[in-house]
Order: sequence, then C-alpha cells, then structure tokens
Amino acid sequence: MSPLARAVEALLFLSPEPLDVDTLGELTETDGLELQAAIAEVRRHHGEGSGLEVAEVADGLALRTRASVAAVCDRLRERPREDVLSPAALETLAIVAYLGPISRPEIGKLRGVAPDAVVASLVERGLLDEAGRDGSSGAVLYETTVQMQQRFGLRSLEELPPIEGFELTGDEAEAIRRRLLDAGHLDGQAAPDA
Amino acid sequence: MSPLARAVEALLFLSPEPLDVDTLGELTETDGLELQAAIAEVRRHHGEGSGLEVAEVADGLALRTRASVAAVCDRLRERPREDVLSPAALETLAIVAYLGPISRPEIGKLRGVAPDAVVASLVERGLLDEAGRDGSSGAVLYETTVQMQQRFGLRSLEELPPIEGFELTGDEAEAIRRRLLDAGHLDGQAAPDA
Amino acid sequence: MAPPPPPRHAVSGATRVPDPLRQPIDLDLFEGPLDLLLTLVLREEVDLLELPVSGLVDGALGQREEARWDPATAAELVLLLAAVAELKGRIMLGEPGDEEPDQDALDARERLAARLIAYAPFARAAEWLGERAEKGRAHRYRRVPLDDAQAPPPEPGDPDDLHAALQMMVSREAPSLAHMARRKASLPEALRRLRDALGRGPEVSFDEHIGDAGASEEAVALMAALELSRAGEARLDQPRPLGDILIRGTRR
Repeated sequence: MSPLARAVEALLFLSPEPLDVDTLGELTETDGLELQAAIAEVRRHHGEGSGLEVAEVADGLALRTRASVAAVCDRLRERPREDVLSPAALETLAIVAYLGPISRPEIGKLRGVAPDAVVASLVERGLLDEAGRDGSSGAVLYETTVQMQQRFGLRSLEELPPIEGFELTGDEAEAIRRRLLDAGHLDGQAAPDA
Repeated sequence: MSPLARAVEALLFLSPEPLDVDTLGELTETDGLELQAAIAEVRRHHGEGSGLEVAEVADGLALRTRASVAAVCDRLRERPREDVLSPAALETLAIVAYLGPISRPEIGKLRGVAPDAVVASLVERGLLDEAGRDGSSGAVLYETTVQMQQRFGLRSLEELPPIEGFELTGDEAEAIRRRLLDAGHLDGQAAPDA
Repeated sequence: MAPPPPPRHAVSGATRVPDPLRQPIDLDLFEGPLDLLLTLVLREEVDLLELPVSGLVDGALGQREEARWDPATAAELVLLLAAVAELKGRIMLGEPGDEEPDQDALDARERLAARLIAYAPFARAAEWLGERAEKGRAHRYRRVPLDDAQAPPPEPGDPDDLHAALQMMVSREAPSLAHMARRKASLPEALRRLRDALGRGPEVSFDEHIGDAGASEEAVALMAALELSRAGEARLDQPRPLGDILIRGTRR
C-alpha cells in the first residue's frame, strides 16, 4: 500500500465516526484523484477475503466488520464484558444515588480521590447523567439515570435500602455527607479538607 | 484469508482491549494450531505495507496503527498536551507496576513525597486505575492499566526487568551514604538532591 | 433529594476570615494550631528531624485544587513552609564547616540514605520506562467502545432467492382440501342413524352407538335419543349414574 493509503487506513481504523472524503483530505493533506486512488487501495486491501470492509455510510467512509463475521462479533458483544463495576465505580454510584445531585468536587471530597475518570466512565456507560449546575459554585451536578435503576432493579431511588441510623430525607442526606467527611472516609487517610 | 482468520481480524478490530489467545479461541470455537495459523494469517494481512499491525501487548493481541502513520493519527486524535510524563509520574508508575496493587500512603512512604496529585493525574490519563481497598487500612489501592502497558509497549507486566537488577551496588549505596554523612563538612559541596 | 450544600471550604464572606496560622494541623507528632507548632519548633520542643515536612505542607496548604487560601495568603504560607524545610535540611546536613554533627543529625542522615538507597531501584526502573515509552509512543489503539462500532450490514440477500421463492409458489400444485371436509353434526342425521340402529336390534348402547365420535356428535346423538324418548319411540335407561345409556325401541 502507498503511504497515503496506509494513512487513510489508519484514520478509518481509529475514527469512532465515519470520515467524509473532505476530512480525510484535510487530515492527509491531499485531495482529488490521489486521495481517491488511496481510498480505492484501502478498499482493495479490505476486499472480499478480509474480515473488514470499507463501507460508505451516511456520513462518510467507515471501516467495519463484514456481514460474514457477524456471528462471531455478536459473541464478543454478548460476552460478559468488563462491565463489572469496579469498587471505585460502585462507591461513586452509591454517593450519587444517596446524595445526588452532587458535583464532582464533592464526590472527590467524600471519596478522598479525584473522581473524574470514574464519573466520566459512569456517564459514558449511561449510569450517571448531568443534572444542571450547582447554584453557588457553578460545578456540574450529577444524578443517577433510569438505566442505573434498572441495572440495580430499583423502581425508584426511594427503594434504596436506608443507611443504618439515617432516614433518607432531605436533611438526612446532608447528615450522611457530614458523617462521611468527618470520618475521613473513605480513604483511610487524614480527613480531606472539609 | 480463511474464514477463521477473517473472524480473528474482526475480533481484534472490534475489541477495545487486547484479546488473549484463549479468548480468541473461545469466541471462534477453535484452538491450537488452527488458531495460531489464523492469527499468523491476520498478521501477514497487516504486514509491513499496511497502516495497521497485530501487536502483542498487555497479555493479548491487539490491532493498532503502525508507527509510520503516527503523525496523521495525531491530527485526527489530538494528543493531550500533558502527554509527556514527568519524572515523578514515571517513578510513581514504576512503583505501582512493580508493587501494585498499592495504596497512596504506601507510594508516599517510598517516594518521600505526597503522591496525591501525581496519582490523580495518572488515573485521569487512564494509566492507573483503582483496584479495591486495602483490607486493613481501607485505603484505595492502585494498579497499572492495559493502556499503561500499551503505552510502554509491554507484552505483559512480566516484561518489566526484575527490580533486583536496578538495585544499587554496594559501592553505589556506600557512596550515597558517605555523601550524606559528610555533607556538613565539605565546604562548597552541593547538597544531594534528596 | 436535598440540594448540595455550598462548598464548605469557601472563605465565608467578610464575616469570618480564617487565620492561616491558627489552622489546625494534625500529625502523629503534633496536633494543634500551626502557629503553636512553629513556636515549639523554634523553641526546639518539637524535634524538626522527626517532623514530616510533607505532612505539614499537606496540612497547611491542603491537597486539593480547591484553594483554601487567597493567592497572597497561600504565598505567605508557602514561604513559611519553605523556611521550615530549609531549616530541617540544615539540621540534617549540617552547616558547611561544622566540626561534629550531633548524633541525631547523623541518625537522620542515615535514615535518609537508607531511604534513597531503597528508592533508587524505582527511580532507575522509571528511567527504563521512560526509554521504553518510545516503543509505545508511535502506536495508536482504537478506543471505540464495542457498542459504538459501525454495525455490519445485514447478511446480504440474493435476488435468486426471491426468484426461487416465487417460482416455488407458482409451480406448487393446488393443495388437496379433502382432509378438511367439514364435519357437521345435524340432528336429523343423528335421528336417522339412531332409528336405523334401533331397527337392527332391540336395544342400543349409547356408548357403542357413538363410538369415538367427537364431542359435538356425542351431544347431538344424546339430543336425538332424548327426542326419540320424548316422541315415545324409545325408552332410555341408565342403570348407573354416569354409566352407559341403554336405548330401547318401543315400536317393535
């Protein structure tokens, strides 16, 4: 394959979305016949005999798996994935479920760990969603989603088991928050700066 | 390509994480020589002339872009600025790679510096991940991720050279000791970078 | 759910500006306000060699990015802490020209040396990793979540299949409907059959008469028997409840 075709192949491989010819041209700094020839080359490389193909979809060109390998791909999709929630993810979900809507800095304070990556992954997985902004700090607030409730078999958040010694009404959530902070939870270290 | 090779190619393409040979075998319902031959076929298909390659990384096989197309890839997916790892980040990664799962207080004890900011940034960059909590102290434990291994081109953590090989020789250790003990007495000698 | 409380670290308006020197410091060695700790250090009542400077910095400046102090206050604190660190460094390493460092200082240096020696392998491993990073640098991995991957097209259809399907329908013989003859249970027919049976013998067993006919035939046969009885053509006798019914003709 020509260097240009290799570049096109790599771009189609990496891009999560179809790339239109113009974008491919911009990225590779080429256009016209040269680019068309490179695309054709990638197409040939991923011809009938291959597991992948270059497809023209609505928004451009995409590398995708061929129909003939659909069955094995489905098996990969159905495989119990590493969708198991990590302890970090579970703790974060619990905090948001019991104390949300709540901002990332606050989650961080309660967990004693920067929660950005965990929150991002929970949002990506559809278990958390943004819920406006905090009035005073302007930080994005998060809440759990319907999907989260489905996943845990909850008809509503009220079905969450009560935290021992607390009743889950407005002010009590605040009391739990305090308790977690005062306990230097959950990090086994000195209490975060409350 | 054989139907089995096509299936292997599609799986390596689709899977967001490297797939080990056993998993490939399970998914394609084959094993042994047949599977090895199919993997070799995929490898050949993505040979030198292609934009992609089959790599052994993080205890599995992955399809990835070749080094020669790195520049154009970065135009598609801008590499974050802070992508350069500081010496502190590298040292922390080394500690976690060799000793993980390990807690922040333990890392701090070794490094002699509070590692919180470094650990948080490594987690955010997907190079460290939380791995439960320490049974006795309740501190969050950290381990390196698949991405970390991908980044350093490690076939597995076992590829790390044995730590004993990095230990100071008796003479080197003695030199450090001498330098410190004599520190106050030698006029004009720079203090060691402790 | 209650709205989240305002951030507690915020300097709470003009009413009460916290004094950075009065802030509580919590270390193994000491617990109390920062200024007291500094006083004790200066009076040598707290051994600076035992005092973890990193813990002191964490305690005084906090670890998180949400700044607790305005920049000017933070800068003063940083200066103060730097002075403490420098002081500790001098005690540990001695002043140039010092003749005899005291035993504590020697012990501290010994501990520092031990730590540096223990840490050295990791610093070297980090160097190795740094060099190694070059190996992974140039490669990019696809990070498309499985569910977001372009779906493969559905298995392509073959036009020949369409042709074959229609061809089969066209060439198929008209199906025989013989087996679908409607079974009608008619009362006149049942009456006729029962009269025929009574013509052949003095009595008819109802069970034998209906044989394995379906439920509707059985019901109509019973109605026919009742009709004959009503018309005086037959007498019905059922010796046992739910048992067989004997039908006897009266026209003999």
